[in-house]
Amino acid sequence: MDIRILLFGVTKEIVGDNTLELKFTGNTAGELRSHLVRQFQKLKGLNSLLIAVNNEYAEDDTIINEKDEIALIPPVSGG
Amino acid sequence: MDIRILLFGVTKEIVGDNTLELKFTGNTAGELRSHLVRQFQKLKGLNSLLIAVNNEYAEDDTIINEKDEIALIPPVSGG
Amino acid sequence: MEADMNELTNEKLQLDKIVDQVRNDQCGGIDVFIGTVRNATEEREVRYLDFEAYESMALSEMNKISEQAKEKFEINNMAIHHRLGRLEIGEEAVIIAASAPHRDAAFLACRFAIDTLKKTVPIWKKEVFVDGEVWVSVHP
Amino acid sequence: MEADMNELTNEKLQLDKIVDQVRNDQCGGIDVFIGTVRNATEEREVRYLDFEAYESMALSEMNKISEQAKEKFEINNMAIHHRLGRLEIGEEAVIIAASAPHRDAAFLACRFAIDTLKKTVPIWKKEVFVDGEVWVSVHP
Repeated sequence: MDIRILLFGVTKEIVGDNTLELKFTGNTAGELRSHLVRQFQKLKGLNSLLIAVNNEYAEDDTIINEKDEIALIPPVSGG
Repeated sequence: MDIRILLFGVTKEIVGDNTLELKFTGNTAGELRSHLVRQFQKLKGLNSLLIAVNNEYAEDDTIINEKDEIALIPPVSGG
Repeated sequence: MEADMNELTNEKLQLDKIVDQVRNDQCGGIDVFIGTVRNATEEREVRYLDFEAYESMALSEMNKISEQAKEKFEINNMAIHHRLGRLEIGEEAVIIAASAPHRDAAFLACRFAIDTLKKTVPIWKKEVFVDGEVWVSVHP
Repeated sequence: MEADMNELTNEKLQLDKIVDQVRNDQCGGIDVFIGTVRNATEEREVRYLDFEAYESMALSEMNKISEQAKEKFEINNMAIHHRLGRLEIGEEAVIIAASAPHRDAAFLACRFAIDTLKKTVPIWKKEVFVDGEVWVSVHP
Protein backbone atom coordinates (compact mmCIF):
# COMPACT_ATOMS: atom_id res chain seq x y z
CA MET A 1 0.00 0.00 0.00
CA ASP A 2 0.99 3.64 -0.45
CA ILE A 3 1.61 5.37 2.84
CA ARG A 4 2.77 8.79 3.88
CA ILE A 5 4.81 9.30 7.03
CA LEU A 6 5.10 12.56 8.97
CA LEU A 7 8.61 13.37 10.14
CA PHE A 8 9.80 15.62 12.98
CA GLY A 9 12.98 16.77 14.67
CA VAL A 10 16.01 14.63 13.99
CA THR A 11 14.11 12.16 11.75
CA LYS A 12 13.19 15.04 9.44
CA GLU A 13 16.88 15.85 9.16
CA ILE A 14 17.91 12.22 8.62
CA VAL A 15 15.34 11.67 5.87
CA GLY A 16 15.80 15.18 4.46
CA ASP A 17 12.10 16.09 4.24
CA ASN A 18 9.11 16.55 6.56
CA THR A 19 7.13 13.73 4.95
CA LEU A 20 8.10 10.45 3.36
CA GLU A 21 5.93 8.57 0.87
CA LEU A 22 6.58 4.90 0.32
CA LYS A 23 5.13 1.61 -0.91
CA PHE A 24 4.80 -0.51 2.24
CA THR A 25 4.48 -4.28 1.80
CA GLY A 26 4.07 -5.16 5.53
CA ASN A 27 1.07 -4.93 7.87
CA THR A 28 2.22 -3.68 11.24
CA ALA A 29 3.89 -0.70 12.88
CA GLY A 30 6.80 -2.94 13.90
CA GLU A 31 7.40 -3.98 10.30
CA LEU A 32 7.23 -0.35 9.18
CA ARG A 33 9.85 0.66 11.70
CA SER A 34 12.19 -2.14 10.59
CA HIS A 35 11.67 -1.09 6.98
CA LEU A 36 12.57 2.52 7.75
CA VAL A 37 15.63 1.63 9.80
CA ARG A 38 16.92 -0.52 6.88
CA GLN A 39 16.32 2.35 4.45
CA PHE A 40 17.78 5.07 6.71
CA GLN A 41 20.67 3.57 8.67
CA LYS A 42 21.10 6.68 10.84
CA LEU A 43 17.74 5.99 12.50
CA LYS A 44 19.45 3.07 14.24
CA GLY A 45 21.53 5.41 16.38
CA LEU A 46 18.56 7.09 18.07
CA ASN A 47 17.71 6.52 21.75
CA SER A 48 14.22 5.48 20.74
CA LEU A 49 12.05 5.41 17.64
CA LEU A 50 8.29 4.98 17.89
CA ILE A 51 5.48 4.91 15.35
CA ALA A 52 2.27 6.85 15.90
CA VAL A 53 -0.90 5.78 14.11
CA ASN A 54 -3.76 8.29 14.08
CA ASN A 55 -2.24 10.37 16.86
CA GLU A 56 -1.68 7.42 19.20
CA TYR A 57 1.53 5.58 20.02
CA ALA A 58 1.41 2.23 18.21
CA GLU A 59 2.53 -1.15 19.52
CA ASP A 60 4.72 -3.34 17.29
CA ASP A 61 1.66 -5.38 16.31
CA THR A 62 -0.62 -2.42 15.58
CA ILE A 63 -2.08 -2.89 12.07
CA ILE A 64 -1.48 -0.11 9.58
CA ASN A 65 -4.10 0.82 7.00
CA GLU A 66 -3.66 2.93 3.92
CA LYS A 67 -5.71 5.88 5.22
CA ASP A 68 -4.05 6.05 8.65
CA GLU A 69 -2.12 9.14 9.67
CA ILE A 70 1.34 7.77 10.40
CA ALA A 71 4.20 9.56 12.10
CA LEU A 72 7.72 8.65 13.14
CA ILE A 73 8.46 9.76 16.73
CA PRO A 74 12.12 10.21 17.69
CA PRO A 75 12.99 10.78 21.41
CA VAL A 76 10.77 13.61 22.67
CA SER A 77 12.26 16.56 24.55
CA GLY A 78 9.48 18.98 25.40
CA GLY A 79 9.12 20.95 28.60
CA MET B 1 10.08 43.57 86.63
CA ASP B 2 7.70 45.53 84.44
CA ILE B 3 7.10 43.86 81.13
CA ARG B 4 4.92 44.56 78.14
CA ILE B 5 3.48 41.69 76.09
CA LEU B 6 2.32 41.97 72.47
CA LEU B 7 -0.96 40.18 71.72
CA PHE B 8 -2.36 38.89 68.45
CA GLY B 9 -5.36 37.03 67.07
CA VAL B 10 -7.38 35.17 69.63
CA THR B 11 -5.14 36.19 72.56
CA LYS B 12 -5.86 39.83 71.78
CA GLU B 13 -9.56 39.06 72.05
CA ILE B 14 -9.18 37.05 75.26
CA VAL B 15 -7.17 39.76 76.98
CA GLY B 16 -9.21 42.55 75.39
CA ASP B 17 -6.28 44.66 74.21
CA ASN B 18 -3.31 44.40 71.84
CA THR B 19 -0.73 44.79 74.59
CA LEU B 20 -0.64 43.77 78.21
CA GLU B 21 1.58 45.39 80.82
CA LEU B 22 2.31 43.52 84.00
CA LYS B 23 4.65 43.15 86.96
CA PHE B 24 6.37 39.80 86.42
CA THR B 25 8.01 38.15 89.41
CA GLY B 26 9.43 35.10 87.58
CA ASN B 27 12.49 34.67 85.33
CA THR B 28 11.62 32.41 82.43
CA ALA B 29 9.27 32.22 79.47
CA GLY B 30 7.69 29.09 80.97
CA GLU B 31 6.90 30.93 84.17
CA LEU B 32 5.43 33.83 82.25
CA ARG B 33 3.14 31.51 80.30
CA SER B 34 1.91 29.85 83.53
CA HIS B 35 1.29 33.29 85.01
CA LEU B 36 -0.77 34.39 82.01
CA VAL B 37 -2.80 31.20 81.88
CA ARG B 38 -3.69 31.63 85.56
CA GLN B 39 -4.71 35.23 84.95
CA PHE B 40 -6.69 34.53 81.73
CA GLN B 41 -8.34 31.12 82.07
CA LYS B 42 -9.52 31.08 78.46
CA LEU B 43 -5.90 30.79 77.29
CA LYS B 44 -5.99 27.23 78.63
CA GLY B 45 -8.36 26.14 75.86
CA LEU B 46 -6.00 26.99 73.00
CA ASN B 47 -4.33 24.32 70.86
CA SER B 48 -0.96 25.83 71.67
CA LEU B 49 0.44 28.93 73.33
CA LEU B 50 4.04 29.97 72.82
CA ILE B 51 6.12 32.88 74.02
CA ALA B 52 8.39 34.81 71.64
CA VAL B 53 11.32 36.78 73.01
CA ASN B 54 12.94 39.31 70.69
CA ASN B 55 11.27 37.82 67.60
CA GLU B 56 12.37 34.24 68.35
CA TYR B 57 10.33 31.37 69.75
CA ALA B 58 11.38 30.89 73.37
CA GLU B 59 11.91 27.62 75.24
CA ASP B 60 10.37 27.21 78.69
CA ASP B 61 13.73 27.98 80.28
CA THR B 62 14.52 31.06 78.17
CA ILE B 63 15.36 33.93 80.52
CA ILE B 64 13.27 37.09 80.22
CA ASN B 65 14.79 40.51 80.75
CA GLU B 66 13.00 43.77 81.27
CA LYS B 67 13.94 45.26 77.87
CA ASP B 68 13.03 42.19 75.81
CA GLU B 69 10.28 42.38 73.20
CA ILE B 70 7.84 39.74 74.39
CA ALA B 71 4.87 38.35 72.47
CA LEU B 72 2.26 35.72 73.10
CA ILE B 73 1.83 33.40 70.10
CA PRO B 74 -1.46 31.52 69.78
CA PRO B 75 -1.77 28.77 67.10
CA VAL B 76 -0.61 30.26 63.80
CA SER B 77 -2.75 29.95 60.66
CA GLY B 78 -1.01 31.74 57.80
CA GLY B 79 -0.89 30.58 54.21
CA MET C 1 23.95 35.49 50.44
CA GLU C 2 21.63 37.69 48.44
CA ALA C 3 19.02 39.87 50.11
CA ASP C 4 15.84 38.08 51.11
CA MET C 5 12.98 38.37 48.66
CA ASN C 6 10.26 38.03 51.27
CA GLU C 7 7.47 40.46 51.92
CA LEU C 8 4.35 41.12 53.98
CA THR C 9 1.89 43.48 52.35
CA ASN C 10 -1.64 44.81 52.53
CA GLU C 11 -1.77 45.08 48.74
CA LYS C 12 -2.97 42.44 46.27
CA LEU C 13 -0.10 40.00 45.57
CA GLN C 14 1.45 40.31 42.11
CA LEU C 15 2.26 36.90 40.66
CA ASP C 16 4.38 38.17 37.75
CA LYS C 17 6.48 40.38 39.99
CA ILE C 18 7.19 37.53 42.42
CA VAL C 19 8.15 35.10 39.66
CA ASP C 20 10.38 37.73 38.04
CA GLN C 21 12.20 38.12 41.36
CA VAL C 22 13.39 34.50 41.38
CA ARG C 23 14.01 34.13 37.65
CA ASN C 24 17.55 33.91 36.32
CA ASP C 25 19.41 32.55 33.35
CA GLN C 26 20.79 29.49 35.17
CA CYS C 27 17.37 28.25 36.18
CA GLY C 28 15.52 25.62 34.19
CA GLY C 29 12.43 25.42 36.37
CA ILE C 30 10.37 27.59 38.67
CA ASP C 31 7.74 26.18 40.98
CA VAL C 32 5.12 28.53 42.36
CA PHE C 33 2.60 27.87 45.09
CA ILE C 34 -0.41 30.15 45.38
CA GLY C 35 -2.62 29.89 48.46
CA THR C 36 -6.07 31.27 47.73
CA VAL C 37 -9.13 31.99 49.86
CA ARG C 38 -11.72 29.24 49.60
CA ASN C 39 -15.44 29.98 49.74
CA ALA C 40 -16.19 27.38 52.41
CA THR C 41 -14.72 25.60 55.43
CA GLU C 42 -16.41 22.32 56.28
CA GLU C 43 -19.49 23.35 54.28
CA ARG C 44 -19.83 26.65 56.16
CA GLU C 45 -19.92 29.60 53.76
CA VAL C 46 -17.03 32.05 54.22
CA ARG C 47 -17.70 35.76 53.51
CA TYR C 48 -14.11 36.94 53.74
CA LEU C 49 -10.86 36.42 55.66
CA ASP C 50 -8.86 38.74 57.82
CA PHE C 51 -5.10 38.15 58.23
CA GLU C 52 -3.02 39.64 60.99
CA ALA C 53 0.72 39.20 61.67
CA TYR C 54 3.38 39.85 64.25
CA GLU C 55 5.18 41.52 61.39
CA SER C 56 8.80 41.74 62.51
CA MET C 57 8.87 38.13 63.69
CA ALA C 58 6.85 36.86 60.72
CA LEU C 59 9.36 38.34 58.30
CA SER C 60 12.24 36.89 60.32
CA GLU C 61 10.61 33.43 60.24
CA MET C 62 9.95 33.76 56.49
CA ASN C 63 13.62 34.62 55.95
CA LYS C 64 14.61 31.54 57.96
CA ILE C 65 12.45 29.41 55.68
CA SER C 66 14.08 30.64 52.50
CA GLU C 67 17.54 30.25 54.02
CA GLN C 68 16.75 26.70 55.11
CA ALA C 69 15.28 25.94 51.67
CA LYS C 70 18.52 27.10 50.03
CA GLU C 71 20.53 24.84 52.35
CA LYS C 72 18.32 21.79 51.86
CA PHE C 73 17.62 21.98 48.12
CA GLU C 74 19.61 23.00 45.04
CA ILE C 75 17.66 26.15 44.33
CA ASN C 76 18.74 29.50 42.95
CA ASN C 77 16.24 31.79 44.63
CA MET C 78 13.11 31.78 46.73
CA ALA C 79 10.53 34.51 47.30
CA ILE C 80 7.71 34.35 49.85
CA HIS C 81 5.05 37.05 49.81
CA HIS C 82 2.15 37.01 52.28
CA ARG C 83 -0.82 39.30 52.22
CA LEU C 84 -2.39 40.84 55.34
CA GLY C 85 -5.73 42.52 56.07
CA ARG C 86 -9.10 41.69 54.56
CA LEU C 87 -9.13 39.16 51.68
CA GLU C 88 -12.11 38.29 49.52
CA ILE C 89 -12.92 34.80 48.22
CA GLY C 90 -10.52 33.76 45.47
CA GLU C 91 -7.81 36.27 46.39
CA GLU C 92 -4.23 35.17 47.08
CA ALA C 93 -3.08 34.97 50.69
CA VAL C 94 0.41 33.71 49.93
CA ILE C 95 2.63 33.19 46.90
CA ILE C 96 5.90 31.28 47.11
CA ALA C 97 8.24 30.92 44.13
CA ALA C 98 11.43 28.85 43.91
CA SER C 99 13.78 28.70 40.94
CA ALA C 100 16.26 25.89 40.37
CA PRO C 101 18.51 24.44 37.68
CA HIS C 102 16.45 21.21 37.90
CA ARG C 103 12.75 20.97 38.61
CA ASP C 104 12.84 18.47 41.50
CA ALA C 105 14.53 20.96 43.77
CA ALA C 106 12.04 23.70 42.85
CA PHE C 107 9.05 21.49 43.71
CA LEU C 108 10.55 20.23 46.98
CA ALA C 109 11.63 23.68 48.12
CA CYS C 110 8.22 25.21 47.46
CA ARG C 111 6.46 22.44 49.27
CA PHE C 112 8.85 22.68 52.22
CA ALA C 113 8.30 26.43 52.38
CA ILE C 114 4.50 26.39 52.50
CA ASP C 115 4.43 23.46 54.95
CA THR C 116 6.88 25.23 57.26
CA LEU C 117 5.20 28.62 56.90
CA LYS C 118 1.93 27.16 58.11
CA LYS C 119 3.66 25.83 61.23
CA THR C 120 6.08 28.56 62.21
CA VAL C 121 5.24 32.00 60.82
CA PRO C 122 3.23 34.15 63.27
CA ILE C 123 0.32 35.04 61.01
CA TRP C 124 -3.30 34.54 62.05
CA LYS C 125 -6.34 34.06 59.89
CA LYS C 126 -9.87 34.93 60.97
CA GLU C 127 -12.69 33.41 58.94
CA VAL C 128 -15.77 35.58 58.80
CA PHE C 129 -19.04 33.74 58.14
CA VAL C 130 -22.51 35.12 57.64
CA ASP C 131 -23.31 34.14 61.22
CA GLY C 132 -20.08 34.61 63.13
CA GLU C 133 -16.32 34.52 62.93
CA VAL C 134 -13.47 32.31 64.12
CA TRP C 135 -9.68 32.42 64.46
CA VAL C 136 -8.56 29.38 62.47
CA SER C 137 -6.86 26.39 64.23
CA VAL C 138 -7.14 27.99 67.63
CA HIS C 139 -9.29 25.42 69.40
CA PRO C 140 -9.20 21.60 69.28
CA MET D 1 -15.86 16.85 32.15
CA GLU D 2 -14.99 20.44 31.36
CA ALA D 3 -13.19 21.40 28.18
CA ASP D 4 -9.43 20.90 28.24
CA MET D 5 -7.41 23.99 29.08
CA ASN D 6 -4.35 22.94 27.13
CA GLU D 7 -2.65 24.89 24.41
CA LEU D 8 0.28 24.94 22.00
CA THR D 9 1.28 28.40 20.90
CA ASN D 10 3.98 30.36 19.13
CA GLU D 11 3.31 33.36 21.37
CA LYS D 12 4.96 34.18 24.69
CA LEU D 13 3.19 32.25 27.48
CA GLN D 14 1.04 34.36 29.79
CA LEU D 15 1.38 33.23 33.39
CA ASP D 16 -1.57 35.24 34.73
CA LYS D 17 -3.90 34.00 32.04
CA ILE D 18 -3.01 30.36 32.69
CA VAL D 19 -3.42 30.68 36.46
CA ASP D 20 -6.76 32.47 35.99
CA GLN D 21 -7.96 29.52 33.87
CA VAL D 22 -7.60 27.04 36.75
CA ARG D 23 -8.71 29.35 39.55
CA ASN D 24 -12.06 28.82 41.22
CA ASP D 25 -13.78 29.54 44.51
CA GLN D 26 -13.48 25.97 45.80
CA CYS D 27 -9.73 25.86 45.45
CA GLY D 28 -7.42 26.59 48.35
CA GLY D 29 -4.15 26.08 46.51
CA ILE D 30 -2.69 26.39 43.04
CA ASP D 31 0.65 24.94 42.09
CA VAL D 32 2.35 26.24 38.97
CA PHE D 33 5.40 24.83 37.22
CA ILE D 34 7.28 27.05 34.79
CA GLY D 35 9.93 25.49 32.56
CA THR D 36 12.39 28.14 31.40
CA VAL D 37 15.25 28.14 28.90
CA ARG D 38 18.61 27.82 30.61
CA ASN D 39 21.70 29.56 29.30
CA ALA D 40 23.88 26.44 29.33
CA THR D 41 23.80 22.66 28.93
CA GLU D 42 26.75 20.87 30.48
CA GLU D 43 28.75 24.10 30.46
CA ARG D 44 28.12 24.69 26.74
CA GLU D 45 26.61 28.12 26.11
CA VAL D 46 23.15 28.01 24.54
CA ARG D 47 22.19 30.84 22.15
CA TYR D 48 18.52 29.94 21.80
CA LEU D 49 16.15 26.97 21.53
CA ASP D 50 13.82 25.88 18.80
CA PHE D 51 10.74 23.81 19.68
CA GLU D 52 8.78 21.78 17.16
CA ALA D 53 5.70 19.60 17.74
CA TYR D 54 3.51 17.02 16.07
CA GLU D 55 0.72 19.36 17.05
CA SER D 56 -2.43 17.25 16.83
CA MET D 57 -0.88 14.36 18.72
CA ALA D 58 0.91 16.63 21.21
CA LEU D 59 -2.37 18.26 22.17
CA SER D 60 -4.04 14.87 22.46
CA GLU D 61 -1.25 13.63 24.76
CA MET D 62 -1.46 16.84 26.83
CA ASN D 63 -5.20 16.29 27.23
CA LYS D 64 -4.54 12.72 28.36
CA ILE D 65 -2.16 14.04 31.02
CA SER D 66 -4.70 16.45 32.47
CA GLU D 67 -7.41 13.78 32.42
CA GLN D 68 -5.10 11.32 34.20
CA ALA D 69 -4.11 13.99 36.71
CA LYS D 70 -7.77 14.59 37.52
CA GLU D 71 -8.30 10.86 38.04
CA LYS D 72 -5.20 10.38 40.19
CA PHE D 73 -5.33 13.51 42.35
CA GLU D 74 -8.10 15.57 43.97
CA ILE D 75 -7.67 18.61 41.76
CA ASN D 76 -10.22 21.05 40.40
CA ASN D 77 -8.54 22.05 37.15
CA MET D 78 -5.33 21.71 35.22
CA ALA D 79 -3.95 23.80 32.36
CA ILE D 80 -0.87 22.93 30.30
CA HIS D 81 0.48 25.49 27.85
CA HIS D 82 3.56 24.76 25.73
CA ARG D 83 5.34 27.23 23.54
CA LEU D 84 6.71 26.38 20.08
CA GLY D 85 9.22 28.04 17.76
CA ARG D 86 12.30 30.01 18.72
CA LEU D 87 12.78 30.77 22.43
CA GLU D 88 15.42 33.02 23.93
CA ILE D 89 17.29 32.37 27.21
CA GLY D 90 15.00 32.91 30.20
CA GLU D 91 11.75 32.55 28.26
CA GLU D 92 9.08 30.06 29.29
CA ALA D 93 8.78 26.84 27.30
CA VAL D 94 5.98 25.34 29.37
CA ILE D 95 3.62 26.44 32.13
CA ILE D 96 1.46 23.95 34.02
CA ALA D 97 -1.07 25.04 36.64
CA ALA D 98 -3.18 22.82 38.90
CA SER D 99 -5.79 24.02 41.38
CA ALA D 100 -7.04 21.91 44.27
CA PRO D 101 -9.01 22.20 47.50
CA HIS D 102 -5.85 21.06 49.35
CA ARG D 103 -2.29 21.84 48.39
CA ASP D 104 -0.86 18.32 48.37
CA ALA D 105 -2.94 17.36 45.36
CA ALA D 106 -1.92 20.51 43.48
CA PHE D 107 1.79 19.81 43.99
CA LEU D 108 1.53 16.14 43.08
CA ALA D 109 -0.58 16.79 40.00
CA CYS D 110 1.78 19.43 38.66
CA ARG D 111 4.79 17.23 39.21
CA PHE D 112 3.07 14.28 37.55
CA ALA D 113 2.15 16.46 34.59
CA ILE D 114 5.61 17.80 33.84
CA ASP D 115 7.26 14.40 34.38
CA THR D 116 4.78 12.73 32.02
CA LEU D 117 4.91 15.52 29.45
CA LYS D 118 8.65 15.08 29.15
CA LYS D 119 8.17 11.38 28.41
CA THR D 120 5.10 11.23 26.20
CA VAL D 121 4.27 14.49 24.43
CA PRO D 122 5.68 14.66 20.89
CA ILE D 123 7.56 17.93 21.14
CA TRP D 124 11.20 18.30 20.16
CA LYS D 125 13.76 20.80 21.35
CA LYS D 126 16.80 21.85 19.36
CA GLU D 127 19.56 23.60 21.27
CA VAL D 128 21.45 26.10 19.19
CA PHE D 129 25.00 26.82 20.35
CA VAL D 130 27.50 29.32 19.02
CA ASP D 131 29.26 26.44 17.26
CA GLY D 132 26.52 24.03 16.26
CA GLU D 133 23.11 22.68 17.17
CA VAL D 134 21.64 19.48 18.56
CA TRP D 135 18.23 17.83 18.96
CA VAL D 136 18.04 17.16 22.70
CA SER D 137 18.00 13.56 24.05
CA VAL D 138 18.25 12.04 20.61
CA HIS D 139 21.50 10.13 20.95
CA PRO D 140 22.86 8.07 23.87
